[in-house]
Amino acid sequence: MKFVDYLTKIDRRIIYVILLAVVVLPLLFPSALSVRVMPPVEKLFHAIDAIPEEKALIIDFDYDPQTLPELEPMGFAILRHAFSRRIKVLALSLYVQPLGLAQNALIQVTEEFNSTAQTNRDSVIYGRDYVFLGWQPPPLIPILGMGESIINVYRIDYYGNRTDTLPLLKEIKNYSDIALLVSISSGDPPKWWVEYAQNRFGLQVGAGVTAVSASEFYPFLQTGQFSGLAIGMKGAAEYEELVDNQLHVAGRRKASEALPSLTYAHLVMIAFIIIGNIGFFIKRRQK
Amino acid sequence: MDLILLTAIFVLTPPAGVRAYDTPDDRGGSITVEWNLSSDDAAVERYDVYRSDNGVDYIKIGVIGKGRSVFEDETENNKEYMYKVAAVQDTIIAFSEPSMRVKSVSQWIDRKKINIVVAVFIFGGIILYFIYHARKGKELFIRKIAGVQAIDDAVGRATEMGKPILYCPGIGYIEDIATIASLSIIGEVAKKCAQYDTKFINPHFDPIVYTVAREIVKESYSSVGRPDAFDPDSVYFVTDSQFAYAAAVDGIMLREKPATNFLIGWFRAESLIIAETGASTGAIQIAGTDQVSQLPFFVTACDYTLIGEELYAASAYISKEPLLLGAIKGEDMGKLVIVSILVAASIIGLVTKLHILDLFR
Amino acid sequence: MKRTIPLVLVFIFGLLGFIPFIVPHEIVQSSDDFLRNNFLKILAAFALILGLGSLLRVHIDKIKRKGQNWPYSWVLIITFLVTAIIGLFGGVTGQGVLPTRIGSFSFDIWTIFFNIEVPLGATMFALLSFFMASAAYRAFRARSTEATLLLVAAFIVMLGVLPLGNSISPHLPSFAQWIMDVPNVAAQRGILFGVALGMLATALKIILGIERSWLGGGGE
Amino acid sequence: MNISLDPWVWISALCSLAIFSFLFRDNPVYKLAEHIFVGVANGWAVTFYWHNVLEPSLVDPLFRHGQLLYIIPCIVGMLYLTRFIPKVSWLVRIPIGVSMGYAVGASIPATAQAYIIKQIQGTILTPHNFASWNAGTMGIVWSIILFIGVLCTLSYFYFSKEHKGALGIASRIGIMFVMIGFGAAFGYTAMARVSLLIGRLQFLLGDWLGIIN
Repeated sequence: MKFVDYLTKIDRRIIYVILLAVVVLPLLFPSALSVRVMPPVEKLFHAIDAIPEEKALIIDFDYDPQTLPELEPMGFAILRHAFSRRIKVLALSLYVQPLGLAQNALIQVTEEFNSTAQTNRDSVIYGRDYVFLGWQPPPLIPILGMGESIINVYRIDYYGNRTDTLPLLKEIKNYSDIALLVSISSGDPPKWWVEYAQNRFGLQVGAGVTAVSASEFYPFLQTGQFSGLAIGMKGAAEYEELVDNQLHVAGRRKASEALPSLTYAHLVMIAFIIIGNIGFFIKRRQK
Repeated sequence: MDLILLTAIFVLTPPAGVRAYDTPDDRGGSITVEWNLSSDDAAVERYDVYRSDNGVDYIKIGVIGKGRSVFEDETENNKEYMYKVAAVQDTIIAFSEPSMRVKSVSQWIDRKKINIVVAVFIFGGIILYFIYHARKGKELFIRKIAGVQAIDDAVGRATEMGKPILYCPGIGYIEDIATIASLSIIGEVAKKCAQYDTKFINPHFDPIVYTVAREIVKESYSSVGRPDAFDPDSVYFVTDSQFAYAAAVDGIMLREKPATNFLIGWFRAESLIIAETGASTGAIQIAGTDQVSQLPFFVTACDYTLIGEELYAASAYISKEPLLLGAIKGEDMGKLVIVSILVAASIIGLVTKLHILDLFR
Repeated sequence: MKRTIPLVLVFIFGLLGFIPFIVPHEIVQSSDDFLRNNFLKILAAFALILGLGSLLRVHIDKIKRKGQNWPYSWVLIITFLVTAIIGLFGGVTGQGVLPTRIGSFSFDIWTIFFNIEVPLGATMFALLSFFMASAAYRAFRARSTEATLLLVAAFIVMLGVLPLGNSISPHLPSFAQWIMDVPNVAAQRGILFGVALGMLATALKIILGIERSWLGGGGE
Repeated sequence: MNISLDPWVWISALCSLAIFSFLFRDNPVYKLAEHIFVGVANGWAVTFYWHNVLEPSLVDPLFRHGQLLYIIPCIVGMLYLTRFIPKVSWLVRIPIGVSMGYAVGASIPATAQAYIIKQIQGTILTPHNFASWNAGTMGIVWSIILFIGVLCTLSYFYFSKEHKGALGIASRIGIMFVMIGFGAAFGYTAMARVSLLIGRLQFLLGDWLGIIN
């Protein structure tokens, strides 16, 4: 039974090389893969699309470097969606590390729009079309405080301007002027927005979460506490597909480009589990 | 204030029954205006809402699409207002009769939230009732958790084979409930190691948890009458970096070759690295955590896994600590209440036409 | 005295946190907002400094005691000081007092964050996919009926989630979505009820002074 | 293959490779990178402690505008720092008691509503919930499976009675539901971990080496 011994003794490094190859090759030779959009992401897209003109969208950027590849594409896609629909955006973070990634998303997407905008009207201007509120710890302060007044919580914004001087914050005063809040986060923030802001002020909440905590969030989608749910890199790719097809907004679709690699990696992972178990059962029957 | 031109309308009938009232259950600053749709609603483009402080000068404050008959106006508290609603079609405006005088007021109780406060008192009351009894020393029954038996068997196995036992408490801090539960299980395992003179290895991630664990293990050895057998180096602090800790624990597994690994406490992504190496050395592995995201790996990689609350119940069963027992019993009764609510509400929801769901807003 | 004052405070502020939920009155709501925006926010700022202080103290002690890997503690402290100075004096966008540009090479706080912290953090977790692959082969066994059910559900989700699943059969993604919508919600909700009751129990024990382990945290 | 000339992209790439070296074994380069990570992360955090929090909320109102009311939170906040003075370190319990008390007090109704009451509402068998699946008559079947699944999962985590008889059967079914839920979590976690690797490779092969577009 020499084959069985070989089967159960594959060296760790060989497994690493196989995984690396399976992920790198599709990146080198990209192939278009159609993305089928599932209901949870569709709900999120329509929730944002239905934002009336006089109300704003809050985006809570709460992803950090550790969850960047899954959630940053979502941030880009949702910003592209909002700006192309002329929806007013307030950006904030409940933690300090995600601030840098929120700034990166805002800079790049506004750059994409302003480089192609001809008139002042369809370019994206800070203070009029969007405001970056920054960070006010602990999380309970902004979550509850914005129910009464946004500028009382964020006296200055991320860049240090006084918020009572920004035109956008003269119209958007508190949650009654906010149609939807989307929390892009790797942990509990989406639940806090439901627990405190939705329970007390009726705020509508959408969530973009990492795949690790996906199954914990589904009960909140079923009860309607979440108005939509995008999960991991696949959810980001679905949202990119909707933004691309329905809004015809150009922009690099990082999540969609990764799907082929993701597919082959999953197949390899399943194969490893099966091989490992075959060896396990043969050895158990030998005993 | 420009005087609104009152033109007689023959074509459009104005909306009727305009009534305005203070929006209930709020901090004031809001008046709700309702009206019956104009009988020519199909022809109406929109409804304009007008407000006046003195009953003479009216200013337009809101625009509502046709087919809708409610508007919420932001107002100053304790100031009297009157409202009129006009049906509008192109240039034709049909004014309604003015509403009664009304002012917005702050309420002391939000009636929409009473069901939540009642729920807090019900569940809170049950839990406190059992904690109170537990602290008074009343005997509270908890079934023997299968995991506790698995712990005894695993220690026995290591003793027969004369190999050491590795106890990894995870990367939690002293305030994490899973870490506290793990500390009470460390005491139990240490007692058995003292009795059967089995080598006990306990690497730590957090300095505070380390100092508490050392006291517990030392006390376990002396409580079994073997204070001399306690080896102070068996409980030691490794590092406070997540992956370096995982690598260090893997090193111990490969060097010391323990027959049994306990992976009980608060874990994050590094749980995978530790459980994998343990499985590959062929050791019996007992895991336990309340981190739902790590449980799938423990279930497939370990021989027995204490899932979420089972970990709390196991530590309560072992330590017999009144606070823990009281909480577990209280939560059990809370689950019974939830089950009975679900059954009762479902029966009402299916059989009658009552809007039972509104009770659980 | 050392124990009663904190326990009385935790009870009073427990009530102050609970009451605004049920009492919408203007006086209660505006004083609740005032307490949060002007009092609790500043306490949190000092808590941050305490957290930072504890971190630096651990590493300074390690250097003094020449503990294990102490030279790396020097690296940590120096990197921290350099980054903090650039951030505090260079300003959030690099237009502060301290110049953050030499010729075309700019080193404002965001550029340092984006080009050092992001790659380090992102790669640390990218390692996990390698460990996941080797664990898949060496550790994930269908050793019991429960583990078998787990792996079967995992396979369906792993295939169903991807475009490949859709090409195998359009029913696969819908089946994977059904697994997430019905059985998964049932299991997560069952666990959630238990966790919620546990959170309620812990909260009540803390406010009513039954749970006192947090007091111990203060003493040296 | 146009390799990037931006020095920062090179620094970024070297940081990534330093962490990847952990794959072979824990080594000095990895330890160096990890400590730099903690140093930069805290340097970044301190920048915003000042610019976003301390300066606008405390220093500006208290010192520049002389609003003396802010002295009270300032004093209570400073009690946090007594943690490092052994003689009076019990004083740290005062600010902890205040902020933890408020947070715990606010969490009680929030937990009850979001995690108990609303979850009960979503599980009750009523025509409204049947329709919420918008799967036509199948909605009734899904609601019933969900209802049974919740009850059985709860019975598995019931500790006051031996798992025998009806309770035994219910808990067996319950653990089956839990395992399907864990299987779903496992599948998604596998996807999450691989996405992180793909993200890093998109940077190394794209922005750094310029091999991919």
